[in-house]
Amino acid sequence: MPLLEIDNLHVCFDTRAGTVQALRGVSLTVAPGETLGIVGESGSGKSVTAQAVMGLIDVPGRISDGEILWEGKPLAGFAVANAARDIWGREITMIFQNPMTSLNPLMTVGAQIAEVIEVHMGSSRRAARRRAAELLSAVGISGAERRLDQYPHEFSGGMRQRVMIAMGIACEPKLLIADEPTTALDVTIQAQILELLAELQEKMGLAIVLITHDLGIVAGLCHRVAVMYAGQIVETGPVDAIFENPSHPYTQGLIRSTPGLDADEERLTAIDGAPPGLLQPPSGCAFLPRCPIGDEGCQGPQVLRAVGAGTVACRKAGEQAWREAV
Amino acid sequence: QSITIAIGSEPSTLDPQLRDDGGERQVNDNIYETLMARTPTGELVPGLAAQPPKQVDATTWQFKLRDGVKFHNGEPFNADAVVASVSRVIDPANNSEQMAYFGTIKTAEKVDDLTVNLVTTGPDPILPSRMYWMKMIAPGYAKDGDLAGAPVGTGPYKFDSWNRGTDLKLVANADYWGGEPQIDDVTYRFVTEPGTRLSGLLSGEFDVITNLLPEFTTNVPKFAAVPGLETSVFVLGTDNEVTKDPKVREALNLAIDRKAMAEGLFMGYATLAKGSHINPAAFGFNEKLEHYPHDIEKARALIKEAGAEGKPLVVVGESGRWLKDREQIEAVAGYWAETGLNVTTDIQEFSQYLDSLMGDGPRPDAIFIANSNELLDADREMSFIYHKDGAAASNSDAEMATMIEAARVETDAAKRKALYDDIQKKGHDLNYTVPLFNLQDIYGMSERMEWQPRVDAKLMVSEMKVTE
Amino acid sequence: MTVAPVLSVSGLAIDYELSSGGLFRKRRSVNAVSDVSFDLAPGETLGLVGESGSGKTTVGRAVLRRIPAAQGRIVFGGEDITHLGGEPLRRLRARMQIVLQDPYTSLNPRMKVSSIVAEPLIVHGLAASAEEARAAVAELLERVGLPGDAADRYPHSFSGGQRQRIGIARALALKPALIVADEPVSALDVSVRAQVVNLMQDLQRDLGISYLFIAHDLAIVRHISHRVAIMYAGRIVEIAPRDAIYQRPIHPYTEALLSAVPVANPKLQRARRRIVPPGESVDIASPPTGCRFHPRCPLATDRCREEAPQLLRKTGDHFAACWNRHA
Amino acid sequence: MLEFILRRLFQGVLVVFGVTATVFVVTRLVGDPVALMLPLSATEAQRAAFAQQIGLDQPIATQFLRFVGDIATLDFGNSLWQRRPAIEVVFERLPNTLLLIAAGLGAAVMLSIPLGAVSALRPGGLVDRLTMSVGLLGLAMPQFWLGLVAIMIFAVTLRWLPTSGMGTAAHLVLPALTLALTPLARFTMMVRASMIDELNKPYVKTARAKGLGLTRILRVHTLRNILVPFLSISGWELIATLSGYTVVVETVFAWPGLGLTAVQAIQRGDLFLMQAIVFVIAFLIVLIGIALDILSKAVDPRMELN
Amino acid sequence: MAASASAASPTPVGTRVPRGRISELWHDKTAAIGLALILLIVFLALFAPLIAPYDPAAQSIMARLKPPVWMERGTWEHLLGTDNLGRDVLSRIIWGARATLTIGAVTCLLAATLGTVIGLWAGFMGGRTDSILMRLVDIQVSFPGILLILLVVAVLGPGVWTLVAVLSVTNWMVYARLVRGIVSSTRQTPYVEAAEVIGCRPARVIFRHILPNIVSPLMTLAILEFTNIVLAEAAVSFLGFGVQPPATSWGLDVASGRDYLFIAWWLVTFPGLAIVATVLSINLFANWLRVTTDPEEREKRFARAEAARRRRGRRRAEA
Ligand SMILES: Nc1ncnc2c1ncn2[C@@H]1O[C@H](COP(=O)(O)OP(=O)(O)OP(=O)(O)O)[C@@H](O)[C@H]1O
Ligand SMILES: Nc1ncnc2c1ncn2[C@@H]1O[C@H](COP(=O)(O)OP(=O)(O)OP(=O)(O)O)[C@@H](O)[C@H]1O
Ligand SMILES: [Mg+2]
Ligand SMILES: [Mg+2]
Repeated sequence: MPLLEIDNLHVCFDTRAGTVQALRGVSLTVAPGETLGIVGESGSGKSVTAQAVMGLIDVPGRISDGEILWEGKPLAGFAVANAARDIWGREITMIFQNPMTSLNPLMTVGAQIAEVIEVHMGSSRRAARRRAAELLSAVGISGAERRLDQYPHEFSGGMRQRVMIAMGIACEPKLLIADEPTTALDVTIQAQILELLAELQEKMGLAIVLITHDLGIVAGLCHRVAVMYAGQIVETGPVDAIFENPSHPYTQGLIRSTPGLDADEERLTAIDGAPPGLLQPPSGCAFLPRCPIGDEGCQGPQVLRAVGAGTVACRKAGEQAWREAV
Repeated sequence: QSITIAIGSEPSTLDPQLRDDGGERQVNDNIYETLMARTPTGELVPGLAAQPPKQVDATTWQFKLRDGVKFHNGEPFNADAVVASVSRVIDPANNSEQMAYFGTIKTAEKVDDLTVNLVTTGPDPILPSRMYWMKMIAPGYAKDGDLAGAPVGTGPYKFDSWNRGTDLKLVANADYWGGEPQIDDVTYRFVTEPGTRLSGLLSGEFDVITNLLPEFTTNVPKFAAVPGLETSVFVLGTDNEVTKDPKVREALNLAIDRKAMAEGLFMGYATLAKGSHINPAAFGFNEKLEHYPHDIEKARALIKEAGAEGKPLVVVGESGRWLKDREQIEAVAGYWAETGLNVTTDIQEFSQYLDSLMGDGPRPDAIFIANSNELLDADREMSFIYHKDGAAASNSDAEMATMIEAARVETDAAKRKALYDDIQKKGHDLNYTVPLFNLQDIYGMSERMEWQPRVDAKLMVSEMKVTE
Repeated sequence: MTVAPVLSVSGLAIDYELSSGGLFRKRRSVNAVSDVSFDLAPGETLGLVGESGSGKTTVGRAVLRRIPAAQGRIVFGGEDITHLGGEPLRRLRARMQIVLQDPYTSLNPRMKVSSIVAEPLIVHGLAASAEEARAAVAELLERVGLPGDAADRYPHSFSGGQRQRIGIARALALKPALIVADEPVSALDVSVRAQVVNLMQDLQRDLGISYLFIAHDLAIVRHISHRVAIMYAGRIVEIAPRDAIYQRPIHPYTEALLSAVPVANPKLQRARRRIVPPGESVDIASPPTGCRFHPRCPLATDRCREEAPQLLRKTGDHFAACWNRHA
Repeated sequence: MLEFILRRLFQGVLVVFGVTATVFVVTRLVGDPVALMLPLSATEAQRAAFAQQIGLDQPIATQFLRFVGDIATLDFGNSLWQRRPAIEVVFERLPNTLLLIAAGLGAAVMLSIPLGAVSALRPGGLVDRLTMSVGLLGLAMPQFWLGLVAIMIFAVTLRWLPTSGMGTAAHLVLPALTLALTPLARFTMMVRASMIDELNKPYVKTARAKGLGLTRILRVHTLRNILVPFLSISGWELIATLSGYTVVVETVFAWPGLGLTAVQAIQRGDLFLMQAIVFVIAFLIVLIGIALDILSKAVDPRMELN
Repeated sequence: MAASASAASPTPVGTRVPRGRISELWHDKTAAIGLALILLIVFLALFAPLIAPYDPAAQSIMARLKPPVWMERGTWEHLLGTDNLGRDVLSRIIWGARATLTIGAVTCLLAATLGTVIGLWAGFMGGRTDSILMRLVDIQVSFPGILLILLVVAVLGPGVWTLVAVLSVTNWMVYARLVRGIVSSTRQTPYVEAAEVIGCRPARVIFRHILPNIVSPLMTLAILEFTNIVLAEAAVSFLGFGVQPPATSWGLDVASGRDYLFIAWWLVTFPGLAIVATVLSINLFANWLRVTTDPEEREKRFARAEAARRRRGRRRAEA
């Protein structure tokens, strides 16, 4: 049984300008112990998906349709919010993009870590503190005892992200969702954090959902990849398959427009145009206006279907003619 | 029993001899006594003096003192106390504000233990009245006690406590020579605003409040009105462009409907002033004069006759100092405007107003004042307003000045009275002033209070009773 | 004989005042950049890379004379502009321009695109008004690949990539010899990023503009630059032609940096040996003595701790500042 | 820390100096001190003596130095009205004012935090709309008017509370509540607004992702973050109260504090007393400012003290 | 639960065209009422001589203390009754609006001008000038406001123009702070940097790029400050140190009605209500304005309304 199962999730945001359809039928599964990478354009709904899982969608947003199952039991919705609270923070945890603002600036780092242990494990204050110190060491912060009583502003960005991770693994969760955990960090620090995540996963056997822009990160860390575009998943598959043999034209374009450190292309391949607005998303393939191979036939709804080792939402995927055209 | 009295202002000090301060008097009148006193209706009677003083010669008055009177601290009241009291007030070093009342006293001499001679600088027929104003202090306590903070007198009430800003408490003097008063203790509260005093009375916090507005007589549980010491009057500038014409001045007096004003503004709690600003209770008041009639037609005619139509007349006044001052000023200005004069009112800020009233600058055409006479003797008000050198006078009538000076040293009471009658007649006929009302003092009281207020506006707690 | 450089910077140092020093406080300042030297040839792109806070923006702003240099010389087009001010500086602005990182805040939201693009022409007296500059604006917009109706719209109705094009059009208006591009694509999506990079390359080819191209992204820098300079904690630690840097890095920091960049190829990426330098970047307010990288450097010796290495020619055009590595 | 306090004290000195200079300019240069400070009935000799006493014959600079010197030694001269050192009167009345403020602002603070927090939880809800309406009214109602209406209702009609004066705890109720309403409204709105803002901050997302309940988030996380802006706004209200609201409220309720004394001093032309009041209040304001800054620093470790 | 989630049908994909400001205002009832009241008060103030049934100073001893028309002794001649001098309360309130608005407007204008100039100066010069000017602001902000006003009034004598002058001099700081804050933060924004790099002269930078950002917050601030001035004027006049009779002012009317509180509640009530109405309506409108000129706030407000609507819907569904 998958750990997490998202089925046909729809999320809307009611704004003055109209209803933003941020997620339009997202389905995903995460197996125990696996690392799933979610990539996609800015605004494609990666964060919203993660927030929906964590029960963090609130006004003006709402889950308008779909289900989220945790170990087979429903997770989304108002009525279960209280019951789910013991899952959130304990079995599923999340770390956020900006470590600068994601910690409470007025609480000591120790208190913030200990809090989650106290709440979920019912530990005494003293035990929680001891555990917090252990966790800090575990995420590679030296002088943990002293560091416990410092405030977030006394930490650098990388260290704060480590604190977030410490908080995330405090209750030995089954799933850690990391929403762009390294975007705000320098490359060398990013490498440190990613290494830490990989190490923790190995040690604790936890599943990770890694949300990122950076295909390189996905390539190095993930087992499976889901590609999102305009509130939908357009392709999923094992990481090697996706990179070597992308089936969706968007995935294709994405990989091609990312320059490497050694390839010597004269020009970058750009995907022309811009993603559609989500106020009135097209009913058919959202990528159609930018698609090099799309035609009138693509104006109907696209569904994910199995192609090779993964799934793709493109009616032309797998067609021989298409391969040659691109 | 205890009662609470709300008074308008807090004493700035409790020293009875230095300040001219209403709040101080309202409290100290119960603690201290004077050689002469007045009955509630204003008649001058002996107080700490055993009998009315005798005039020994033109400048010497002899007082016999009451025997067996003791100060609250046990000191005996005797000639030494009187000498000490008088000397202290008139000592220039003390710079007492009360010197306005005692300027004529030269010295006090002890004759024997219970007899004192007061010597004046010149003949002073008013001296007995003046001694109604001078509180007697204990000589020993004056030296080493706290006169300003914890007074000691001979009166029916003893000082108990004073929370500055909040309240002040007196308790009955069981050993009072006149017998222990009925009310055991009295608390004074200092409430500036008449509205607040009234609300305190209505809510049952206060038993007596001062200066009740006439409108409220129907709202309070009980009230008492008594003709007061104040007379409202306009002083006319007899040397000014427009008002130097007696016809104009007469017109100004005739234009006013005093009856309507008394009814409308004071709900009847004001007596129409009879031809002058002298208080009816004062010695020297001319009962033969009548108040000016209301005759707007004649007033208009007089203005026309004087050729003053459309001429400017500036009415100067202040606001908030006296009962319904602004109301009176504006109402009168309204009447005057009907005569055809071009009337403007100038309500001034108080210090500026005082300057207009008593300063050296040009005299206003008409200036409002509510004059009060604590000594209840005509001399003070005449010197103040009728005498050409008087602080608030607006005329240059030398003859009148001579008459006033003559009266001031006339020790024969009948002759003095006749002189004052003449002066008032003259002032009336020449329309030097526009007298309006003798204002009544109205006190609000709680249901249980029994009290007839005095014409001299003293709040004598010993005269009050509580029915329970 | 090489052509004369458009821009030549030597020994540049820049201080920031930390507190403006109230009435009675002493001023404190931090040395953000020191001893920076480089040349930029006409039509050349110099990539400037380094971690956050290493002083890239500071150098760019100093070159544009937006902040005063504490030391050093900046020569632009053969003229020493280090201490230029007032009207001459303003006139100089016509020849060096900037493209900024954030396409959302670098355009005045209250001005129409036509006014934004025409503004340089107006302030330099080349046009009296936006109307007069219309033709020029239309040409510029076409040049950067924006639709013709763009001129009459406001910036908010454009996507990020389009906005960046507007910014570039504005920079192009005066036909500058040099454009300082401060992370022009960092805020853009991967798929859009390529569009802008391509545009910039096209413009360089057609107009012979020199770029000082500041970026975090080593892959992009590699793609667009002819030469690359690596900065660390306010200093250039290595500067060399592109291929030299990427294939034969000399400085240990460059090495680490390159190895830390994830590569979008799963097999390759998993196989790569990574040298991740421990610890965090230095705080330039209290820099370490000697070589600023020494606390994180695997090769650090006592000498590194005491003496700051100079940027020295190691081979050919390859300069690096390290005591321990030689070619 | 010490440096900060010193610097802050220095700024305080500047404030007091500024007030001194203003008062000096106003009383000595704009107005004629002799005419202002002596009663009209004062004789020429008294005037001359007074002019000499305050050194009017000397050059302005010397006068100013003397003025500053007097103030530094708390010598404000004798109150003309009370005939005793003005500073004595001020110190006598000050505790009354402080009592009133403590009661009024204390009530405002205590009530505003729960009210604001509850409103913020359900913006647009019933409680919120109620609080907001009352808050807007509170901001619109002049205190003198509110006080009068309160007297009319609670003291006279219902006879629950005394109308004026000071004494028992009951005397305190109406003036304190009147004083409290405006700050209460302002505090509540501020708590509500910053609570709403704060609840949208990323760290709250983190807290929710940790599985914390809403009440715990409010109590443990956001409340502390609101405290800093709350401190600074309550500082402003305290200053406004000290130097403004109390004047009005004390006048309405005949509360024997500094505010009422100030009004009486002006009515009696007692400029010496007025000066003393202004300086003591200015001094208090400076102290309050420093105290608040230190407090904010204690709450918020990030604060740069300057 | 899952049922309830799916029962909430997906919102129709409709486009809501951004409505015009006016209709938007119309939909926010409280703000609309606020604006209507403001307009009414301004109208009354402007045309006081034409609208007021009587001269506000005209007294009639015989018609004193008449209650409002709906009371037992009330007459149609004096809709809101008369005061202790028989002056028409309604007329006085109408004229009082004139005094209040004039004082408020003049003071705000003076203070805002002074503050803006100083704020611009500090913000644009930066550095030492900035820190000295802002220190000055800090110092003056810590002055004991009303007390100092009273002191000045005691020296100069009370009066409208003294009050206006003193209030202006004690209120410019907020504007200076605001303007300076916006100027110095706007100066940091990339588009201003871009403008400078292009070679814009300082004047152009200020007027073209910086100043437009100031107008709307400055307006909002001035409107809010206006209420503070109204309240301050009322308070000072109430204490007797502001507007002097025979001129009128609401604060003054409350003060003079105070003595008659128990027999003529209307004397205190109506001018007081006039103050409340003025301040309240301005606050309502300014609140709306503040939100409306700030897109982010606008979005938040929309979200809050949406949340409340949804809660109500849920409650209704449960019921
Ligand atoms: N609070 C909100 N109000 C309105 N729209 C929102 C809100 N939050 C998200 N959205 C919309 O939902 C869509 C998806 O947003 P999301 O944050 O999931 O994107 P993302 O893929 O995480 O992008 P990024 O890479 O920039 O983080 C976007 O179009 C965004 O505009
Ligand atoms: N105005 C300033 N005042 C004080 N210090 C500054 C200022 N601007 C920058 N600094 C400091 O100077 C150093 C260099 O900053 P700079 O902005 O040049 O870095 P950068 O390399 O552009 O970084 P990033 O990649 O984050 O843009 C940093 O440590 C920064 O903190
Ligand atoms: Mg995101
Ligand atoms: Mg930068």
